[in-house]
Amino acid sequence: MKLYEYAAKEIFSGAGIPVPRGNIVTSADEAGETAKKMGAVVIKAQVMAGGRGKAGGIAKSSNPEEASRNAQRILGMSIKGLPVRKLLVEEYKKPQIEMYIGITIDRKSRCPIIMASSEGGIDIEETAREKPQKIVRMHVNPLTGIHSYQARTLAYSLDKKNASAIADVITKLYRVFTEYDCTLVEINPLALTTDGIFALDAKMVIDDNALFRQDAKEEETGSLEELAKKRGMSYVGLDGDIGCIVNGAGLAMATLDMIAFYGGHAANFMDVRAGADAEQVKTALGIVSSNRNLKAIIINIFGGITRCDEVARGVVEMIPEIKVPIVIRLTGTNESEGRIMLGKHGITMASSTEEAARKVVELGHTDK
Amino acid sequence: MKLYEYAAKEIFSGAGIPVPRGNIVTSADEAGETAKKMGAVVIKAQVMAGGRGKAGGIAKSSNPEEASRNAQRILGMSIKGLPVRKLLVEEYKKPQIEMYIGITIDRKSRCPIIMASSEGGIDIEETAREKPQKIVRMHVNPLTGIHSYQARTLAYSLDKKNASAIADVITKLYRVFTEYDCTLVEINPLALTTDGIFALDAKMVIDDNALFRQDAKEEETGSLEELAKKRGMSYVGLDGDIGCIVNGAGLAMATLDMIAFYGGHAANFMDVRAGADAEQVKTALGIVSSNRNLKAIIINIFGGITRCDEVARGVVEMIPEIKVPIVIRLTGTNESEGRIMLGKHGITMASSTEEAARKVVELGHTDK
Amino acid sequence: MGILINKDTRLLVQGITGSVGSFQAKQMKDFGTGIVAGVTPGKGGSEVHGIPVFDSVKEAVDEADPNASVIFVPPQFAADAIFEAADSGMELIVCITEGIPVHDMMRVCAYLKPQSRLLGANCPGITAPGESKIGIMPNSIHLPGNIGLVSRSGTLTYEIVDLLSKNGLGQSTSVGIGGDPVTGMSFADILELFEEDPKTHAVVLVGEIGGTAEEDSIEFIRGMSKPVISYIVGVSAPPGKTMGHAGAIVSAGSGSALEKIAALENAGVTVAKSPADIVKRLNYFLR
Amino acid sequence: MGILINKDTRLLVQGITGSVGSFQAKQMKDFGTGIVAGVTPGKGGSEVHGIPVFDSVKEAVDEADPNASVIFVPPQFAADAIFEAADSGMELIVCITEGIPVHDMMRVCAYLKPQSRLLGANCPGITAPGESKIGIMPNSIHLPGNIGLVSRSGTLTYEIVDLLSKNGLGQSTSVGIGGDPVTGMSFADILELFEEDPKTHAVVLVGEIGGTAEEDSIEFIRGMSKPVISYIVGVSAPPGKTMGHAGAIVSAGSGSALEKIAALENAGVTVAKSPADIVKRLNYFLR
Repeated sequence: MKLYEYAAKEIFSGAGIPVPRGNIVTSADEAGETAKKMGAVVIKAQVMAGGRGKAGGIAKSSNPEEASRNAQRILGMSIKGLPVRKLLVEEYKKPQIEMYIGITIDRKSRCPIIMASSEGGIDIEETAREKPQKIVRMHVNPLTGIHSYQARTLAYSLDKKNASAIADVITKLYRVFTEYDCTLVEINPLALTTDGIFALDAKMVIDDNALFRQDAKEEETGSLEELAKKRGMSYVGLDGDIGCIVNGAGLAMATLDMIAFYGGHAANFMDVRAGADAEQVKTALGIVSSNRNLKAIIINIFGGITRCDEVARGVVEMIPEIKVPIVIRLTGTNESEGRIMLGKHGITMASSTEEAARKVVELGHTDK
Repeated sequence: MKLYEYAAKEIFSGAGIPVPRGNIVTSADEAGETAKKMGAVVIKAQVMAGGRGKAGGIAKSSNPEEASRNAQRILGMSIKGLPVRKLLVEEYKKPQIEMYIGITIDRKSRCPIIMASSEGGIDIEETAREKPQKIVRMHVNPLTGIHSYQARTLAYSLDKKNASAIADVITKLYRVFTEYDCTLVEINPLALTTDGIFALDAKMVIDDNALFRQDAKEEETGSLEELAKKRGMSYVGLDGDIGCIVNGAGLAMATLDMIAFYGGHAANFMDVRAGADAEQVKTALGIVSSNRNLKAIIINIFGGITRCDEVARGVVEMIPEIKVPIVIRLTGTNESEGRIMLGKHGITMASSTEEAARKVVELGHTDK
Repeated sequence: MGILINKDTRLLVQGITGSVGSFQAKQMKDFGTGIVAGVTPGKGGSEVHGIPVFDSVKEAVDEADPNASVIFVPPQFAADAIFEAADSGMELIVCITEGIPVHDMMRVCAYLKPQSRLLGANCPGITAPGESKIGIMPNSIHLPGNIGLVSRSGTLTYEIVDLLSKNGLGQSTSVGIGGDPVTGMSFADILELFEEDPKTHAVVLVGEIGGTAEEDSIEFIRGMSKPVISYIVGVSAPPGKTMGHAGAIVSAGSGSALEKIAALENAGVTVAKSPADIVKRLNYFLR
Repeated sequence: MGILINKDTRLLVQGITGSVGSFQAKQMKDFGTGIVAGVTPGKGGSEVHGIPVFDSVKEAVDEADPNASVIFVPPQFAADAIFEAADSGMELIVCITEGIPVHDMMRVCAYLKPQSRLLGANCPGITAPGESKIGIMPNSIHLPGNIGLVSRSGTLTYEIVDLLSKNGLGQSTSVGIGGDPVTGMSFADILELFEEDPKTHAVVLVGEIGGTAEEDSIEFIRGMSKPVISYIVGVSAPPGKTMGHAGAIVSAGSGSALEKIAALENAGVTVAKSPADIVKRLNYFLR
């Protein structure tokens, strides 16, 4: 679960990491009011998208009028398709040096990795590519947590003069990383200003698997992705016209690949996970068929924990509402029961992923 | 640093371990008042000594008058030489089953060890000797802390029916053990009562080396032991008549052993630690010579970090105040400077621990 | 003899009284797996499908002497179950549970000693046809033979195993290493065992987008004497949600399927284009 | 060649700019120890007695390639210094610091891998006369020879070494393992090295009251081919403050000197009655 900048900054600040004073506003007036109290401010669009600055979603404002004007403009924007509904109005801190600190999981070493650079800011990925020696990396043993010497050594590599303040930020950031079950925490830039060190931006992603023990709550968007997630399924909308329902992410990807292999285009990725019952299959069909571009649907189930008869029951109950042809492949647990249930409904059957993909692409084309 | 029962119970309770309601009182009246509110109570002498119960320092009282009477009696007692100044007046909980839980450090395995027994109470050490199979032991990895399965397994071995409440106590007790830098935490008995599980007694010892990061504060007693400790030295009073000042605990013990070997009796153990300067030596001499039984003093220094000239300077400055003969052995760093300083003051010199011990025993005897 | 498991494997089932644990224990028993005990705290003394149930792994070890364990407990408790299995000396721990917090898994992996090998979490387990099965792969799909299969996926593993079997290409062992960001044994760990296993003549490696597990195995594959056919899914998958800058900085690659395929092909590793293509290429190597 | 250290030992001094660190670095240098670097965070670039100082152990390793480290940093920071030394690959870490919290030391000991050996904390260090010295034993007391000495004490170690030297009984290596409840290498660890060391002909073991470190070494001593003379101090010491019941329950023994002596003698280990008696018994064995 990705957090908005302002939510991440609240947590960082609570952990003792210095962030500029700031206010969340939803109107130009509020932005002006805040600027009256703070003086020079930065107005920052709160959207879950990178490149806000380059898109014009961040604006320095020297006085309340300018702040209000900038807020007005940014509140009217969409960044990468996401409408801007909230702004963070923050006291302006002029950065003298922009550093980078990020902590994520190194899958290969199976432990947290801290990355730090004295050359932070918007071009950090370029720095990583062009001047890899400018990025210092340090693994942390998850059983001991960060050792003081590690924070200190990283801090020395960034700015020896301010090492102790930087080491403090790194230590606290690591604490946030573990206490909040993060898969990512990032400060870019960590800025040295005339008022000291400040985290001018903040990124934080919480492990979805750990949400049961974190009280972070996602803002609801009403999207199909969210609806699927609530029902324990995984849905991603795509550009094509063949709806897909598969159990297992790997098999789902293989199904998409096979559709592409036969010249078709998937309308979505949908993993109903292991053990889906008839109700879940119905929900999945409802989500997938809500797409108006749909030409055909493929259902690809290899039942292990999932029972084929449950899947078939869900499909049969939804048939009256589905207006496009369905190709279904059912293998595994209670396969024959499932096939019998489907037999009388004129649904195209297949016995492998490849066959199902080939057939659904044909059906989709025929329909055009 | 050993905590009083009431102090340990406060910490246990703060950690979520159930303890009976209680009040600390210093007078019989207060005890009566408390009993009025609580009904049946137990009055417990707050002294740093084991065997309080057997000494009569614990008394059940069914009504305020009895409570007041018992308090009066116990406040007049001394237990193992320690006068009783405070009482814990606690709501009475009738134990149905008395269990034992202790956590300490297993030096050999270099990690915490939890010991638990379904047969707790005052005879636990006997149980450990006679029925060792009744004590379940479990090591904990200090990097991970206690695993849930460990607390659960221990709890099952005590009382399967109440396992989840017991596991909870064990987990919380382990948390206290690490958070407070303890060398010991102990609940004996952990009692099953009709009102649930309660820690009826509590022992807690905090690592002296960790006091810099714990805010526990020892109650001052004004003892010589305390005075020495404050100056970074270690003093223990003994029954004999030869005062001892040595640098290093091992050498100090060897010195005591040598005194005994030659038929003498040490008046104290005193380790001035590595690096003692003249001021510390003077303090040490002051503490040691405050003993009126003293017949002679041995000073045994093997200077490594400790400088012999500093030791000699301290001794010379104190000579006017010392009324008994001194034998001094000075070896190591700046040895000759030290010897020269002492030379003119008629102090007996020795060149080894054995020689010094032999001479001080002779001098002590001569004086009688 | 399969890798990691065989006829002599003595299996413990942690979480045996749950609906999935109980169902899958039955399936494994039907397959022929030697299940010697189950554990569910509080259910000690009962039986599931004739398998004795204990309150703790230690008790199960004392009474039934298992040497491998499979874990079906809910994600909140799964890491603790792995710790318990490891502390009790299990040589192989197979964790089926999906949804374990990644911080728990990092702690588990940092804790495990070499004598305890972990498969998963979030994996379908391991099957040595005709010998033993630990996990949840459907019983019917396997055929004894000489192909070693290792995969990060669940149902896709079944699909490939099924395809191989239907084409007469039996398996020495099929292994799912799990799809989570942090798992126990890696592709390279399994490949090493296949390389040493005299019964395995060729290996199929099924990878997918995300991470660099496939790339990390390349170095080992280059030194192998046996043919390795890889198959990577996710070519047409939507690009993963980006993980700030850190995700891109930490690994050289972006984790896309095309990048993986390019890396494998550059290193001379055979990459199949479809499941059917795996069969074709295996037949070429084994003819 | 001494055990653990010798002429080729390349020493790093952590906390070299402190008053004790600086003084003792000079002493070690005078003894002939090969000190290649020092570390004090923030003092990188300076020099102490001609020894280059770095900000971190990693820098020191990159520039000066030490293989052993001695730690003189204050107790609050000492555990971190050990972690730093271990993570940087030091093969031997000698921690002189007194007063480190025991919970820190438990974490350190659980963390250390076999390739990093720790002496201490709260120990006087290790001296191989004529070769190298790491720690704070006075330079003048040592004499090269064939006695291995291992002790839990500080100044008592000096006393015994001095006595041996004055009686012509030179040492192969003298080792202080430290007096804290939880330390790195144990008596048995050091005895094992002395047993393997061709230059060591007899061993003196100096123990004291508290714990069961002496008793725990008995089993190893019984298998040794070389004579071991033990000396235990604290016979006339006041009984230690009791540690609740747990202290008595955790170890079979009470940690008293008489109990230790009885256990050693029962196992056939020679116990000297006084320092002079050590000399007498050594002369008996070595004549």
